[in-house]
Amino acid sequence: MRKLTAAVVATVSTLALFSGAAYAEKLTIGLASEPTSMDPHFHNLGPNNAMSVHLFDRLIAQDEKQRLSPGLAVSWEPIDDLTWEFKLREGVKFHDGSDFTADDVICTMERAPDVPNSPSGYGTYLKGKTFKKIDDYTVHAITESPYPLMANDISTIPVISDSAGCGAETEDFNAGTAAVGTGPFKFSNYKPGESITLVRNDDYWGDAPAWSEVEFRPIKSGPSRVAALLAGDVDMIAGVPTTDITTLESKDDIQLSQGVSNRVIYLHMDQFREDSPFVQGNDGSDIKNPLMDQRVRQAISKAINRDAIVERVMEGVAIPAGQLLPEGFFGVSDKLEPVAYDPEGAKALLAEAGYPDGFQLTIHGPNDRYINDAKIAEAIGQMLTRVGIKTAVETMPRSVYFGRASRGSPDGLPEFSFILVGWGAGSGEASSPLKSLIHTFDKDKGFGSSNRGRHSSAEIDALIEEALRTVDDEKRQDLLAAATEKAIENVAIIPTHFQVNTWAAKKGLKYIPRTDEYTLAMGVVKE
Amino acid sequence: MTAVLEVSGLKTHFFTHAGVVKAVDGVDFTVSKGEVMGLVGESGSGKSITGFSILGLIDQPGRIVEGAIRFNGEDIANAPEAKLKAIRGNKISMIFQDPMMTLNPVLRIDTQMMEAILAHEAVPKKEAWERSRDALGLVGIPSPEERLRAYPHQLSGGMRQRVSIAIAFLNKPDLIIADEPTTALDVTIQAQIIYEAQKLTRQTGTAMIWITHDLAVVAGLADRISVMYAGRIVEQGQTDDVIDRPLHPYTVGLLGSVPTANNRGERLFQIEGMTPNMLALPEGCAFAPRCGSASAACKVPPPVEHIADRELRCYHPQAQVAAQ
Amino acid sequence: MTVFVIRRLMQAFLVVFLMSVIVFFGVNIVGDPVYMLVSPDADQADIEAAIRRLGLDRPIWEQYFLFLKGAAQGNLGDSFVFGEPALKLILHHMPATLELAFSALFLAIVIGIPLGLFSGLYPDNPVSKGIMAGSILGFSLPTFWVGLMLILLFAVELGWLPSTGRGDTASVFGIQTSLATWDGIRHIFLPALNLSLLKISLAIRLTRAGVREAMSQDYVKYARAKGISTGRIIFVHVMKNIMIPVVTVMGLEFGSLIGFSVVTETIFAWPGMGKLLIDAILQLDRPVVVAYLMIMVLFFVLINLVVDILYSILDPRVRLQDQGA
Amino acid sequence: MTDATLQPSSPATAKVETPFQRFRTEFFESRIASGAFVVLVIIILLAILAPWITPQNPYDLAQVDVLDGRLPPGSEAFAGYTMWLGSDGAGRDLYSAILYGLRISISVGLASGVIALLIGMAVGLIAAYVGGRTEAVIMRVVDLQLSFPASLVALMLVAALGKGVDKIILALVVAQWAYYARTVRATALVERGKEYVEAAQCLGLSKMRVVFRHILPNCLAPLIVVGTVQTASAVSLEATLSFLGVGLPQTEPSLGVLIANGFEYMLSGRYWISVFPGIALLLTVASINLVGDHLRDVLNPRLKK
Amino acid sequence: MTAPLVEIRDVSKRFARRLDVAGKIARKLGADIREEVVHAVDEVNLDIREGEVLGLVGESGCGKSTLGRVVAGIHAPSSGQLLFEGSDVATMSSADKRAATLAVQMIFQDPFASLNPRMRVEDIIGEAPRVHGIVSRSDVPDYVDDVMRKVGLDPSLKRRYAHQFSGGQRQRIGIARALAVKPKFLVCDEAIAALDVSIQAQVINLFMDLREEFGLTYLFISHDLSVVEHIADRVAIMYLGRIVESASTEEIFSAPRHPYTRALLAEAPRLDQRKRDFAPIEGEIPSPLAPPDGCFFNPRCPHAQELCRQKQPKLETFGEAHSVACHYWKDL
Repeated sequence: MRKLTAAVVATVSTLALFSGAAYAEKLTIGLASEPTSMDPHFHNLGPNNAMSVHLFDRLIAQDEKQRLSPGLAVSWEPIDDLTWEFKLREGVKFHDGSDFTADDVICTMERAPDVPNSPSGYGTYLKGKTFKKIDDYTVHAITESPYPLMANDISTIPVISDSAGCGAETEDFNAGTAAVGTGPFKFSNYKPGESITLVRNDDYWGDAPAWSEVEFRPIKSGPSRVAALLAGDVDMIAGVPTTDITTLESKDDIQLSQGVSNRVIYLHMDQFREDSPFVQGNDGSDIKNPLMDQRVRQAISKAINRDAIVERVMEGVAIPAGQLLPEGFFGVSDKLEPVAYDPEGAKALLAEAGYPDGFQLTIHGPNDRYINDAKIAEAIGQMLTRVGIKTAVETMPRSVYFGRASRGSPDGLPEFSFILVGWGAGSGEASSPLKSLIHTFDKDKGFGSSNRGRHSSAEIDALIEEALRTVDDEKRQDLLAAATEKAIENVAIIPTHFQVNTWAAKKGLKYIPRTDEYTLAMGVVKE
Repeated sequence: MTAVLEVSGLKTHFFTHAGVVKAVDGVDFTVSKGEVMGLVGESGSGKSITGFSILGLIDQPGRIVEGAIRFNGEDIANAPEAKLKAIRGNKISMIFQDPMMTLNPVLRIDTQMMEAILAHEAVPKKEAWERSRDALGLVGIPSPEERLRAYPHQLSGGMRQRVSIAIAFLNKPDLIIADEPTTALDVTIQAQIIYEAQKLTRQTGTAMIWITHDLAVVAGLADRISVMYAGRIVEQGQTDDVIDRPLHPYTVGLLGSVPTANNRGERLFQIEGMTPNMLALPEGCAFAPRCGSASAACKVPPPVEHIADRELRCYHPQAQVAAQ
Repeated sequence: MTVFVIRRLMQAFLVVFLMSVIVFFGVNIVGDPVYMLVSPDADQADIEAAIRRLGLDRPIWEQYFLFLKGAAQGNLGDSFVFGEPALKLILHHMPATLELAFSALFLAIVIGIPLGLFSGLYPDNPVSKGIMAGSILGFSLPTFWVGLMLILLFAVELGWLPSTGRGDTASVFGIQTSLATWDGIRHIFLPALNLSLLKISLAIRLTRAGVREAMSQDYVKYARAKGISTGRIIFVHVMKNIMIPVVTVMGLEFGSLIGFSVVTETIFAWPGMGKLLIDAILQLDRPVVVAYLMIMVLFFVLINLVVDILYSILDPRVRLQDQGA
Repeated sequence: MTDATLQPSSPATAKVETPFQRFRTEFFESRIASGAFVVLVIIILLAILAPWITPQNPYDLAQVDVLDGRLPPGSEAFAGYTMWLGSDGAGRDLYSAILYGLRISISVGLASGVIALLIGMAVGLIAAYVGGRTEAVIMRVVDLQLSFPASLVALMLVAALGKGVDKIILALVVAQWAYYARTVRATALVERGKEYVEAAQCLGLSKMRVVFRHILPNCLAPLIVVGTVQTASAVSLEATLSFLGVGLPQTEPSLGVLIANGFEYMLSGRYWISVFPGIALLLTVASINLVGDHLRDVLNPRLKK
Repeated sequence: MTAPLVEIRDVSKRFARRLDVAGKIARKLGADIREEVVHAVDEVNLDIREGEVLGLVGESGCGKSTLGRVVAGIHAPSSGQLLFEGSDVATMSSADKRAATLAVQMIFQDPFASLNPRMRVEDIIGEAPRVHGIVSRSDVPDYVDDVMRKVGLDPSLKRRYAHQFSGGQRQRIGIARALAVKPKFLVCDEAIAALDVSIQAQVINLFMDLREEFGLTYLFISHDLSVVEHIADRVAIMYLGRIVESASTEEIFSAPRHPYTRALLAEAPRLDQRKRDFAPIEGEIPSPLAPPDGCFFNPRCPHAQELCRQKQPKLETFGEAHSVACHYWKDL
């Protein structure tokens, strides 16, 4: 059987030579998580977005490091405080042969925030923006106040076709009739739970995609995914479990690609309740919440052996974190280093804060969300216990966890006292975590929406808000870095490490790792 | 009269964890053509095992350890299975006690009858079916064609036993072993079954061994009676002789135990004690512990004694006629 | 028979109704699906909009009432995650699970019954003891563990069979099935074997117990006394009797095959209902969970009905009860 | 009546032999079953004695060090003891973790078994003895419950209730009580039809007395058999649920959790993390099953000659 | 003659399988189903006088065991009255009812099923006397010994379980259990049918001894005519739930009137009949679910006439308490 496949492949490649294309080969990729729909506007979710990149271009593209580059727009710039002008690429054709024009952009921007049944759409990115067609290849985006993140926001919106897509329903996209974009691949077949097949768009405006056909297969179970690669059933897999990295490294016919992601794993501490539900004195009595004390938070940060987490739990595949995004991202501070492991210092700080014998604490975390999440929680529990904070560890499925962590207490507040969470900066800059995690919780303005520890500092808030008004990149960079430094100084949250993602492919293939954790067929190259 | 079956010195023992059960321990008898022999005994006396031994149907952990079973002159004790298979249901048939248990509940009557023919003769199915139908008619089953299509549970107990008899006679056997065939039946049905069996043996000249615990049944049916106790035949003779002039104390006791009009309201004669445990039989005569006439001599097993037409295993034959 | 079917239908109706209450309210105790669905970037306003869009802002009894109303019209709600009708999703995934369950049942029967027959006929044979030991293993090893071992052995080490996925399908009577293509059969073999391990053990033990009991029955001895050949005794007299409990139990176990397929489908990335369910549970996709259970209830009622009818066909002694208990 | 009738029936039964003694004799006739029983007893003893015979309390985070993680069998831990079976990803000594895991798995199995047994027994007895409409309703509920695979019921319940030993026990109880109820009812119906029950009625004994003193003890044999099988399946069901991510909490691992965690390491060559707990689970479940299997043979009157 | 100890007045026992909702719906839809009612006992009248042994004879399925259980209080009659010492059991005060329950005891057929396998003999026998306070708690052991001795059991065996005894001994235990509550009346339901011939005689003798010693009254149910003839003072013959003939034992056996009684007598095997030609009556007992019209025996009766197929005969009494239910008894 294997021989037969080889023969077929050989024949196909010979043919490909004659047709002159890059490699007329089929690529099969095993995915860790499956897109829920082929409708690019249905659900703002990593796997969905990754899939839609194949089919639908954005006005502005994000490269593997989430840097912005021209997509369907050749240029974008603010023409006044409230207006951004997008010049569109000419001569681009949709998969059905129709031309790409400003009409498609306008209808896309109308449809994206408002798809029926959508559990979570793109409204977040389009809020307060009005789009106006100036001519066939010029579009204006008008905002109510100066808005520097316009390009980041717009880079998340897949552009669909006015004629085929805008009037269509999600089901039509899943069936393929509406899944008509300008992207490097065309829709071929979608079997939910089983496979998604795409074929090359030979008329693509950009670099011709390498593969004539791509099949994505969702294989949720990690070991099964690795086994599928080892058995040769797929050419590449995403989300290689950390446990298997050593094994795969040792195999000659397997090649690994690793890259840091935009995701930071961190700890949120209850800083808004005098009587925090999961903190007790050593005798089990209620005590005043010690996490309100910055020294205690510092002690906790010092008690955590980030290197040990990276080495032992993550099997070396992670980077100790000292701030909210890894270096290289927009808005990171170059002054911050990961807090050093210092159990003695931690004990001293605890004593200074009035807790020489520590206290009791429960750490809550998910067990199916981040790489090795439950194990990390457990390791942190061990480390805190060693400096005297007797820590119980409770992990749960994310389905239960996030609801409770966000508003699980009877009065609709975060339920837990001390949690392990992660944050991926979708926009690729530090404003994203700062705005959601650090800024004071403000329901009306949409700030601090994931600030489950409710840290609040007027100084940091001011810096963040100013940054979000500042269109000038250089200034904004400094403001974001300053906000970050202040947040770390206050120990608003405790970052532990940045996730590193690993892809594995059979020999001869290489994946260009992406910080946004997307698995894209365009990133698979032959060596 | 020619002997159809001669059993001599038959010993069938069961080798259990607890010890050796000598279920049949030296049995001799002869059945002649057309003769009905009543084999009488209480539970555990070995009468059914004797029947199964003749057909070679003793299962582990039992086996025939000694003796000869001459059927039409040929010894079939420990004969090869193929040989026995050819005889079973063909030359020697068997009727079991409980027709509810012996007919396969999930097979139709015709299947179960025809297979008995087809196992021994290569005849067309149609012929087998016709013979089955005729056989049912012979045992007095109304509308036999309909019954052939029925399943056993659709028939009454009496009907089922008639079917068993029909199956037993299907291949015109030389000998039928009937193991308590009427015990589970009511009086009026019992009479019907005995009637059919009697009629057919008389018509065909088939010999029959009628195994029962009920002396009254064989009194009216059998030509000869053998009384078994603890694996041995203790008394054997013509029916009239055994019933009217029993010699063995056990036979005497058994007959005395049967309530009749003659002893109404009186205490019955009773054999004391229990039926013996086959794992721990007393030495010598097994009946001795329950026997009123037992003596020291009884410690040695009594040999078979021939008195006129009768055979007896006892040192102390009873002179008087008991209870009757 | 008529009454029997009527009674079953009435029961089914009641059961479905009761289950809908239990399931609907039960599923609603768990977690908050909104936080599973919204993107992390979403702010409070987005979250509340999502809650409204999914109808989660209404009181639970009102949600239930709407659900019942929809259910009466054959609409079990739209999946939170997929945005499509839950019923459609499940029906879409059903053939894959059914063919897996049927294949597993088939394997259980063709492997389990002959082995059980052998070990029942020769209980003291060393091979029989081996079979019984194997069946204990089949009972005791966790399915997921065996599943991965099968992949490691047959796909990774030996390379004989594909590791995961469903392979090619072809249409038979309008249903897409892998059993119609060679590639499909190659793909289904390992998961079906994995799923059937428990049932093979069960079939072995049932058959063995049945054979041992049947062989000690008078009708076997009677058949021997009739001079019937051993083969006929085993394959006609004994087998016909054993098939009654075996078919009944295996039929009922079909339900549990579907239930257990959750594990196998996860390991083998088999695109069936079980995987859909576990994903739905983990993502709190309530409409799918509720719809799945509703369909399962109907399915089980149907299986029970079929098994009972089968039972009455196999066992001439049984008449489906037309009278009340 | 002479002395002869006063004799015991035979020397073989000269001793007073309780039904239990008779059962014991028959049970230990099988070597396999005796072996399984011994293994089971050892396993239970190990589980009970775990705190005294293990070098580490794997539930005490102060004693577990992530730096000891993933060590192969025979390595030495920071605390100085040797990890004969290696350690898992969190640095738990597998030998200790397996014994503690056994404690949890066995207690989960037993607790759910016992509670389900008690509930099922009560319900089954009521159904059998009261009869009529009550019985019809109860048996419909039982049928309903039985028509769902236990795995599915437990999965849904645990998903609904969340993690935790108490919750998983509850889920297993809900998933399993019906098996007991059905068994008890079937047996009780048979027993109720027996003449000794009629005799008890004749003797004017109260219903309660008849049910609990006469019928119930005679229903125990099949219950014990079902109990062993169900306990074994509870233990392995718990493992499966843990694998699916809805079982017991990570930090106090049962055998199931240990295997499920180790499962991730299967391809990495660190076989011990999954294989040793797997063997422990296998031994436990298999020995319970073997004992139950043989119990069935010994207690089944139909197989008795 | 003393007054009747037990009077059975028009007692019927019906076992019905009713239709449930589904059944009713099906019937509405035109399905051919009915409620099934079995008249196990159909308007039976019988008196049992103190000290007498009444033999109740019939074939299986005739309702004799059901009647015995009604008398013993195990089944309540569906209609009719059961009088104990002149008063209706159904309307008794609970104390009287208990006394009546204890006064009537039953001996069962199956010596294996009738003893609780999980109880020691001393508990089987001693439980009821202890619970009912017939003897004080401390006297129970002696009392049990005493009762055991009375039925011919060695009291030293009382700590054993039923399975350790032979069939005959078990039956003695059953008798001891009944005797322990000091009954006046024993219902013996095929009490010796399952025993070996030699043991049967022992148990029959025991019954006769006990009758003498305690002045017991018996309802002796059996299919075995010779046993009944031996032990009973009076005999009633049952067929399909009804009494077809009753009279003193003497009369039944010497001058049976009902064709069924005659058939039974003719067909019972007897030791004194040798090499006889069996000439049985035709047919079998009909299903109680669908009894024939008219006289239930008519399909099998050699003398059946048109009237027998239409009208059910009444039980007529003549001579000294000889009753018979046959239209033509005078002509036979």
